[in-house]
Amino acid sequence: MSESVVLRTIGGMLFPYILVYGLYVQMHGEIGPGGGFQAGVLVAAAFILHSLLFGKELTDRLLPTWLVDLSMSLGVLLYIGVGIVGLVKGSYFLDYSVLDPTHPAHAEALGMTLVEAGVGLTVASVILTMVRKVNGEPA
Amino acid sequence: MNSETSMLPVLIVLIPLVGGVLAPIIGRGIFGWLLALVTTGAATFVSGTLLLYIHAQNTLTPPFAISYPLGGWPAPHGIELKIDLLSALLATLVSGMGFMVTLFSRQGVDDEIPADRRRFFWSLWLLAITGLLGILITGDAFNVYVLLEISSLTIYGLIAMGRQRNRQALTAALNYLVLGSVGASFILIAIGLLYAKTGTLNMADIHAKLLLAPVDATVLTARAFLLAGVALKMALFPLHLWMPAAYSTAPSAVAALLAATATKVGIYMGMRFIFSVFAMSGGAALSDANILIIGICCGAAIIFGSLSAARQPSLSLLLAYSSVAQIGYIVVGMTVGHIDAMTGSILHMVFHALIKGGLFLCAGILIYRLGTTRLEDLAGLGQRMPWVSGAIVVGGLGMIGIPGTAGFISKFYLLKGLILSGHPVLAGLVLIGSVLAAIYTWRFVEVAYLRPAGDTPLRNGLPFEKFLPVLLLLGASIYLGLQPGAIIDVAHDAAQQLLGGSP
Amino acid sequence: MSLFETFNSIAFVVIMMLGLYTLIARQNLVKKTLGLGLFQTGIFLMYITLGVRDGGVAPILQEGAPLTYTNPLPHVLILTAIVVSLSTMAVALALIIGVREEYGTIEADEIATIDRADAEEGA
Amino acid sequence: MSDPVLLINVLLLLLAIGAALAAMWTRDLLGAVMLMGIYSLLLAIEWANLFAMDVSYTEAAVGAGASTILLLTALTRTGTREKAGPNFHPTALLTVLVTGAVLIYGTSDLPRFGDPLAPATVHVAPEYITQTVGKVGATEATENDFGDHVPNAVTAVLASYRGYDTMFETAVIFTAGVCVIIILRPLAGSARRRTAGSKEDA
Repeated sequence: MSESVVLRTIGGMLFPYILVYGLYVQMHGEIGPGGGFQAGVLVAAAFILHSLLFGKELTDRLLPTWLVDLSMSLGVLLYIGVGIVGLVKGSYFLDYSVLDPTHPAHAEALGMTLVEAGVGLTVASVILTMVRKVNGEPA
Repeated sequence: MNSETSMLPVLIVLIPLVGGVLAPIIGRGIFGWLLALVTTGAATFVSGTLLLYIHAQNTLTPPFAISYPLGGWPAPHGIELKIDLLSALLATLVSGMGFMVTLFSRQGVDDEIPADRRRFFWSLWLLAITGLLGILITGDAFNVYVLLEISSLTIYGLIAMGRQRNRQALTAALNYLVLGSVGASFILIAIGLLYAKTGTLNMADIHAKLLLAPVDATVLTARAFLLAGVALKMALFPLHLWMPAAYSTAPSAVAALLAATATKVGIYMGMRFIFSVFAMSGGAALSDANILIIGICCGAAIIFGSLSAARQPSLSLLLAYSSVAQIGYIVVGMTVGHIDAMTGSILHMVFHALIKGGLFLCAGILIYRLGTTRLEDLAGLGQRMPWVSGAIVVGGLGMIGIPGTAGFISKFYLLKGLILSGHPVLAGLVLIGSVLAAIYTWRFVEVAYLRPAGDTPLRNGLPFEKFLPVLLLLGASIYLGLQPGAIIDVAHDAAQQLLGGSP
Repeated sequence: MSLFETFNSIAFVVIMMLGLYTLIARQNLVKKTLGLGLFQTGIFLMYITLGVRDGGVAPILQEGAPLTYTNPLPHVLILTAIVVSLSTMAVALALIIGVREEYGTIEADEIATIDRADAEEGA
Repeated sequence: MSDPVLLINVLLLLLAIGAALAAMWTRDLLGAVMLMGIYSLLLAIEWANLFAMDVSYTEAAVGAGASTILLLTALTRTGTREKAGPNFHPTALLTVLVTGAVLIYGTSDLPRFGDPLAPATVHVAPEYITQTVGKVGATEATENDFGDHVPNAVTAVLASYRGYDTMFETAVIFTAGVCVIIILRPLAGSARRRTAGSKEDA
């Protein structure tokens, strides 16, 4: 935890903005540069900054280890799940166009948004986990 | 292909992948093992079904291969799965071995892995199998790289778990990580150079484009980097240095899985790239200079591996060095590009996986009951553990290639192919290798049967579920040695597909 | 062909070889990891160079004027390769921390000496 | 290729190689990590200069961000000083010279930098740009696969055309996370003492 009031105040103000920017990069991936991977790194960075400023205990209460472990798996499962929808609906694995049979092109974009969300979730939680573990924090 | 079987190709990787991702959530206690058992079993069933289907179709209309466009995007824009006989055969082998070793490992994992990490262990276990299976069935060059990295990263983690028993597991894992990453990077460079020349990543498409263009410096360099990278991954002499330490320090279940599957998949990558991507028109995939260099490496692997095996202090290291030699056999057979030698090579991959997998499981039982595989602690094992030492001897006979064992069949085809293709020196090396295998097998026999029983205490009984996979694997190797018709048929057709140049 | 146009080829070989040299020559495990990372970035440069096209702009499609774009495929491949490279580095660092706990050093030659001593002690 | 881009390209790469050289040369690991961070930032600018915007973002986020944080954190547990030793290593030099020579030979037949007729530019990529691949078995040619919803061609290739790769890319990072957990989960003390401790607990 940082002793400096200035750092904590400015950092505390920055934290939500980094999160929102991460979310923006996540959603913006289809239109401009960005996507799940970059967004995941940004979100993880926001929480690492949070724990540097306000102490590990607070961040751990916000994001307990079991939750981070769970979202690591959930991100990949979301990706696979979107793919399986194609399989179940009688098309090929990862065929997103079946998500909305009336608008295949629209469904493709929807499928990509969903799988990118899965990527973002996994990347954010894995990078947070890596930093925590390498830093020697207990399970 | 009818509608019921149409989703099978992707299920081969999807089942273990989902299992691997679910394991950290639901894999606590016994459930991790059950999950691994169910998913590897299902993957075996799926790949076995496909093997039978493809073999039947291939007999009717050769050459037959299944193509599955992922996401519905046609190749070369999308990624396609491409399953021919060789892919299906090895996928069945890898998932089947995964199932057997999983069956074996419940108590071993309880013994060697701390409780709070077992669910993560099963996750890595299943993801490793996913990566290996994925490499076998993909038709896309870059996809091979991604899957290779999955299987490699998981294997580094799995080897490092041996740290509970021996801290050298960490350095072994790290050495493997460094060499393995360099090998994978070489493969990535080769794929990049090929992409620059052909503009595509689909293996069949690369092959088609390469046939149209003259062979130039870039293509030759790509082949050189690819062969070097693959040789690192399959531990071909002199790039085998990471393997013995990794095999002997990893948890016993992991060592068995690696010995039976990981190097085989490395060899498959080599076969696939050489014959389905680089093969020039007319089938001559490698130049004489290539054959000379690889032949020297294989010869050195056979001689050096066998001689080293005979000097090792422990059974685990003996088995690991013997694997160095066996990889020499397999690679020498595929190098010359003769149908019989290739058949022998494919047969040897299957048989060696069965035999070496069984032998490493025996080593696992020794660790479970004796806590060691050091040969001097195994004195008199023939009386103390008659079943297990009997199994080790049977496996050893298979490695030598005594008539009646599976090893004889594969070595027979190897010799026939090497002589018919005009490489008597290489054939001589295969024979010398068998003599040397007899020497290192004799070392075990001498210790186990001709020395008075040692006093290392036996800790546990012989659990049936541990011995069952050993019986099944070695039994299969005997059965296939006596009734080899069907497997020779499959291997021969697979070799023909491969040499035909169709990916 | 001007030097400007072949410069990238030379640059990526230099970067790769600098990394590979460090990987082999240095004994410190963290330094070896850095060398491996550098080696991999050389490959990234090779791929990105392949995608460049005269007059091409970033492959973010715009309506209206017919523009030429750089090839998006190498970019995608390198995004994947960057992830792989980060993953490899994280696993390597975890292993190195484990080595440090067990051996008290992260210099490869010292670890090899300790391992040899262990083997002799056991024999 | 226009001249300013080429000139900046050469300058950026020279700077980056300089940073990499310094990072590899120094025996201070902390310094080496910071120099590698600078190297990554320079590369990120270079990627933007070569119009690889997504790669540039990722390089900045990963190379200069996540990797640097991870390395700095790891250094607090491994020590920051590299043992002094010879810089000259004959085996390494030989390996590097041979590998480098083969690579240079291999690049001699590569298409020209920016060649509009290079195979990589004309074969598969054009349909990714026009987004007119069309699904397997589609009866009529699609006008645009994504109906103009996805102008970023990189995202289209990443998440859809080659979505299978990206699924495994996500699995790779997941794997790395699990590996780090499984290797590092226990804290201070040696592994053997810990197992002894956990047996007492049980």
